[in-house]
Amino acid sequence: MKYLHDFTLVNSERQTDDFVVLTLQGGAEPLPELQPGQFAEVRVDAPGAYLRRPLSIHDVDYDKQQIKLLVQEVGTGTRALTALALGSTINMLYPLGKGYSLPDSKRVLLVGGGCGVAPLLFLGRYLKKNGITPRFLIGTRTAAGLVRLDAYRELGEVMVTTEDGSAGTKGYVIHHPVMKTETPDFDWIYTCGPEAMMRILAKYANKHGLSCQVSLENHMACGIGACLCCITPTKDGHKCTCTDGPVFDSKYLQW
Amino acid sequence: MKYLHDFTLVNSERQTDDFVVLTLQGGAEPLPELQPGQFAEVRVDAPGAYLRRPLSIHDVDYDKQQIKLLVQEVGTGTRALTALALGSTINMLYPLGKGYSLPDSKRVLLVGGGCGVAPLLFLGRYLKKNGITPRFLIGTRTAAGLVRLDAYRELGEVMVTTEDGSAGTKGYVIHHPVMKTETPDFDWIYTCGPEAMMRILAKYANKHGLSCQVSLENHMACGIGACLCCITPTKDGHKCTCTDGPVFDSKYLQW
Amino acid sequence: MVDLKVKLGSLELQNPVMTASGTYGYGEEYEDFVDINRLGGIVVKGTTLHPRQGNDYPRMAETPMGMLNAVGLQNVGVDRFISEIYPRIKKYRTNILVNVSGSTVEEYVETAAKINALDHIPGIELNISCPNVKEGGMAFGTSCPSTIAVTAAVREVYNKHMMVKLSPNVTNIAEIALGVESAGADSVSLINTLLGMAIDVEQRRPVLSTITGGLSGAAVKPVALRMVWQVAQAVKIPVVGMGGISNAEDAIAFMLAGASAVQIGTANFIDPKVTEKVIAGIEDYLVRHNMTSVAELKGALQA
Amino acid sequence: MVDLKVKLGSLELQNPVMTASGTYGYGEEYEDFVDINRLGGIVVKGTTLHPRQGNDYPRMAETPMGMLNAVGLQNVGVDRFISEIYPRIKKYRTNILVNVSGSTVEEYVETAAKINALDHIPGIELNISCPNVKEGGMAFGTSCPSTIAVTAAVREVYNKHMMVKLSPNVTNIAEIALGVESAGADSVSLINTLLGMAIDVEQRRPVLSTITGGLSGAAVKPVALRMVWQVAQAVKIPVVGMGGISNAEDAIAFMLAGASAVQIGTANFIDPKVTEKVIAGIEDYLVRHNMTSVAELKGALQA
Ligand SMILES: Cc1cc2nc3c(=O)[nH]c(=O)nc-3n(C[C@H](O)[C@H](O)[C@H](O)COP(=O)(O)OP(=O)(O)OC[C@H]3O[C@@H](n4cnc5c(N)ncnc54)[C@H](O)[C@@H]3O)c2cc1C
Ligand SMILES: Cc1cc2nc3c(=O)[nH]c(=O)nc-3n(C[C@H](O)[C@H](O)[C@H](O)COP(=O)(O)OP(=O)(O)OC[C@H]3O[C@@H](n4cnc5c(N)ncnc54)[C@H](O)[C@@H]3O)c2cc1C
Ligand SMILES: Cc1cc2nc3c(=O)[nH]c(=O)nc-3n(C[C@H](O)[C@H](O)[C@H](O)COP(=O)(O)O)c2cc1C
Ligand SMILES: Cc1cc2nc3c(=O)[nH]c(=O)nc-3n(C[C@H](O)[C@H](O)[C@H](O)COP(=O)(O)O)c2cc1C
Ligand code: FES
Ligand code: FES
Repeated sequence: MKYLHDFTLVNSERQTDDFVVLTLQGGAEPLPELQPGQFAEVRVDAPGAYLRRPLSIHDVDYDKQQIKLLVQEVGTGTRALTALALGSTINMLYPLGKGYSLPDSKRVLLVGGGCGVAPLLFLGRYLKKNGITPRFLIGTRTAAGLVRLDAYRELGEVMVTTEDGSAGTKGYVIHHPVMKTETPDFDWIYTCGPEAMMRILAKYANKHGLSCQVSLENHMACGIGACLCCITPTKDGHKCTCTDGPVFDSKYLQW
Repeated sequence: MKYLHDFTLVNSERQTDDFVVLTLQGGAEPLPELQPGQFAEVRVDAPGAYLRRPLSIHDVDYDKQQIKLLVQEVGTGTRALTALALGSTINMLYPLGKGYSLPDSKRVLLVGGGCGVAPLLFLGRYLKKNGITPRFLIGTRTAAGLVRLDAYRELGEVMVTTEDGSAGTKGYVIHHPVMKTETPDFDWIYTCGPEAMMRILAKYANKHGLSCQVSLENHMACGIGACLCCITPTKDGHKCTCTDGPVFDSKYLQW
Repeated sequence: MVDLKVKLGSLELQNPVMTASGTYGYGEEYEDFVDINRLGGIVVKGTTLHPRQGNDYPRMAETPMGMLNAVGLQNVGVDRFISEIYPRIKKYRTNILVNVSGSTVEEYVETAAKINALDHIPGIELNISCPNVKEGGMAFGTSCPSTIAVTAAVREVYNKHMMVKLSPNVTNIAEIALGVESAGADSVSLINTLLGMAIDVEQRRPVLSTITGGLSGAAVKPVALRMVWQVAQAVKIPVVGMGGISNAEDAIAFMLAGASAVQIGTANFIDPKVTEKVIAGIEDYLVRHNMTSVAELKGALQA
Repeated sequence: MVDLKVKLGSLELQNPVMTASGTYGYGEEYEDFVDINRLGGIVVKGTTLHPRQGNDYPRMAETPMGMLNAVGLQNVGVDRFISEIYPRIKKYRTNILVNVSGSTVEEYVETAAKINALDHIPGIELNISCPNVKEGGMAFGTSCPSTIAVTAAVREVYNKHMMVKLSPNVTNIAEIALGVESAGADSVSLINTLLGMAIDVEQRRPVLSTITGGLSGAAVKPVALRMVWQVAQAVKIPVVGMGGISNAEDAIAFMLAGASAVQIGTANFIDPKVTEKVIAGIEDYLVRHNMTSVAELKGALQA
């Protein structure tokens, strides 16, 4: 069941130059159950943002009926969202898509880049609740781009790479020592981030016989499988990222 | 000289169900001299308000570098303006158009209806400064629609008509006793409001040999005489309301 | 009580609000938001004789108050529509129209003939105007003789309501409407998408895999309204208006311009409940204007 | 330093940013905001042989991210342009083009011939596509033979730069562009406004006195870009792109699609300084992308 609900912006916390965490308060009805990796189509009331904007569920507090979004400012819509005054109403169509599934191993690595770190917090929390300790590998350009590390650390180990070496290992995530051992000490990769990064991870997973779940960020219009705009080529032909994904097993994709 | 200036919204005071007074603070440069009846083209940053919105100068404080606008909420743009948070930036293209001119008599009547009362406050102040005591006749549907009467009363007598009789004389402005004497005790009419009202006043003025200056509210795109969208038929053919008006001598119009 | 019922030839609509092909899936996608049975009708995805994978990704670009799409008729083909989808959706107590497309006249005819056999499908919408399919759609919709040929050929095999959907990418849309009317169309619907383009200037590449795509949404409304007005003045068959309709006011404008009913497309993406709001808004308007039937709106423009 | 200079045949533009006819008056209206001498050029109001009062009020309707106009070529006529306006504006050190309109071929020819004599007017823009004039404009721009006839006839009497402005309200704009190229045009500019309509549903009346009017502004950009791309691929003469350009990114998109220069219209109403911002933005872009000349943008789309 999908919902169209008004939320109230109760907190808006800038993390970095371009990342902001929004805390959205639900209304009378309790929140539906949300899966990590699922997203919401968020209505933005600004000129130049005609369609809704897909944003991952970053964190959930069922008791308080709050959902958190981690928004990277990249254009009109995201900038309008982070500029909203507290108390503003935000309409969300949610929960959408298929999220990450539980692993058949306890040895997991969650790899995020850019705004792709957003769903990994909720995923980490979910794994932890299911008795699996998540380990995070987060890649950014510089140390200044690292977002909410403390929140991730509460759940498990956090490893970092930066392109300029200003924090953690210098380079991309694939250059981190954890990826360099001959036999990786993890069996599942969960990833969200730039497609180039995810493709490299998928290849890595293939090579080492690991499972790899990737979350795609295709451009969407409806978010509910009605328009067929967001497709990705899979072993079974074109599939909708918004309903068959956004999370796919990398082997299922034509990568 | 026309300017394109950013102002800061420093006060937003709701007067009635649909009227709000906005106080806009200018920046470093002093305000240019403004004529009563002149207007600004105000940029509205909201979906559904693509073009600027013309709004009359309602009041000016040169010392504080403040301009007041009296906004009636009638649609997307005006509603977006009155919903703005204090501190918001409002860009104005101003001062535009030809305003009201000084009378050749001290006996004047300023007649306003709807948002047409807006320029009459600034006009009243201007007349007063020039040694002429303005008298106001304001028509609304009900008493609840009367806006800022105190401010007008500071400048001169205020007469009122309401369609339902809930304040002042029952009926339209033309039904007020001041309009019913055989020889009116005023020589100039300044008016702004619904065209139907202004046409009746123009006819009345003609009949009694009075001067009548009307301010038109034609739909505008540019506000500076470039697009020729806002024309009104005059004795000299089509004239732009935004540059040849908005204030016209009623005799000049093809009414 | 106002009467919202509309008749389009043999079609009886409980209200004039339908959904536009390609934007509403098979209706099921919106079940969480809208009671499908309360719609005037739904036009399902463009359906072709053979399954189609459609175009490559990216297929979508946002534009000022609009969007471009390059879906390119991805669909399971008429046979799987009949065997898999039809059994699921025939339960809807509303008019389900199938939007039929093809690359050749024969494909249109064969597809229509198969749909003719479906009891719960009271009509088809012939899509002779899709700008996203190289081989056929576009060419059919913009040249009058071929439009007439398709319409006439399908008429031979299809004996329920045949709505023909017109392309706006033409010099004279009224002329084409007259053509399809003479070829046996029971109604015309318009507009399909305007051909447009978007460029990613940083990458110096077209945004869409197909370079050009179909523009829809609020931005196209003025053009759509003009065309509906022109066509409604030209033809005698009912006109179904669409293009950017986002609220009741927009829908009423199309009916005043001469449309008997409307379709809502892109606006569903922005507000999945928009159709119900439009129905309620039309009802309000009629009450406010002392009208007793939505039929009074049709062509009631004082021009 | 990047080179912003553009050559359109005999016209030398210091940068590719011009202003569109009917939106920039005679340039003077914007003097308080922009140094006119820094523009690539200005195209002044549509000018006809005889003075015209234009259409009745209302002439304007706002639409989603766009506007409809029904000005209808109000202008003082070519003689008063020459005697009153030309002496005032000839001081501008930029390319002043006169947009020429007419109801008959003869009117176009006579008007162009008179302008040919003006030293400080290096070119005309033949408006064969204005949708707001019943008698002629529209018919000319949408039918190829008449378009060619006007172009060829004006070519006979006009020996400076002759730009021909195309109507978007056609099935195949590239075909018309080829026609005017063969008839002697030095460049083509596009798009003029799309024919649209707006209705006041409360009053049940068209908003515009002329019922239909010309759509411009951001909303039309995807259609304009597509047409510029189609035309640029078809003709050899330079293409001047316009339609909804609101910022440097938009202008660059038109050049990537094949335009040598651009015109900005409606966006001037929203931001009278937009032209200067677009010029600065193009310069920034070229620097950022390690380009040395704006000419490198032309048609640099990786399609
Ligand atoms: C399932 C899903 C989950 C997402 N989760 C998050 C999240 O949790 N946090 C977050 O910050 N972002 C997330 N995104 C990306 C986010 O949707 C886009 O950044 C956003 O829509 C851009 O809107 P805008 O108006 O700010 O940018 P625009 O002005 O529209 O565009 C700016 C740039 O962003 C690109 N862009 C626009 N839309 C998308 C899109 N849907 N996907 C990718 N790039 C796009 C444009 O091509 C352009 O280059 C997610 C996307 C998807 C599909
Ligand atoms: C010179 C001038 C001075 C004005 N001064 C004031 C003022 O001081 N205070 C004030 O509240 N209003 C004033 N107006 C009217 C004001 O410009 C319009 O009410 C406003 O533009 C409507 O914008 P909107 O987006 O709220 O309405 P929209 O959603 O655009 O339209 C709502 C309704 O208002 C009508 N409308 C839209 N634009 C105009 C317009 N320019 N003139 C008249 N009706 C319009 C529409 O036709 C529609 O019926 C003035 C207009 C002019 C031309
Ligand atoms: C994503 C998308 C897919 C579409 N697919 C089809 C289609 O398969 N067949 C068709 O006739 N029209 C199709 N259309 C066009 C719509 O049915 C409609 O004619 C157009 O979008 C204008 O209406 P709107 O502005 O309300 O969306 C599609 C439109 C969109 C946005
Ligand atoms: C108010 C207005 C008046 C116009 N008058 C003319 C004209 O006289 N001649 C002409 O060729 N085009 C005219 N146009 C069309 C513009 O020059 C331009 O082609 C069109 O507006 C698209 O560009 P834009 O979206 O940047 O405005 C006019 C446009 C507007 C908005
Ligand atoms: S976004 Fe519409 S189908 Fe996925
Ligand atoms: S609004 Fe453009 S000329 Fe008056």
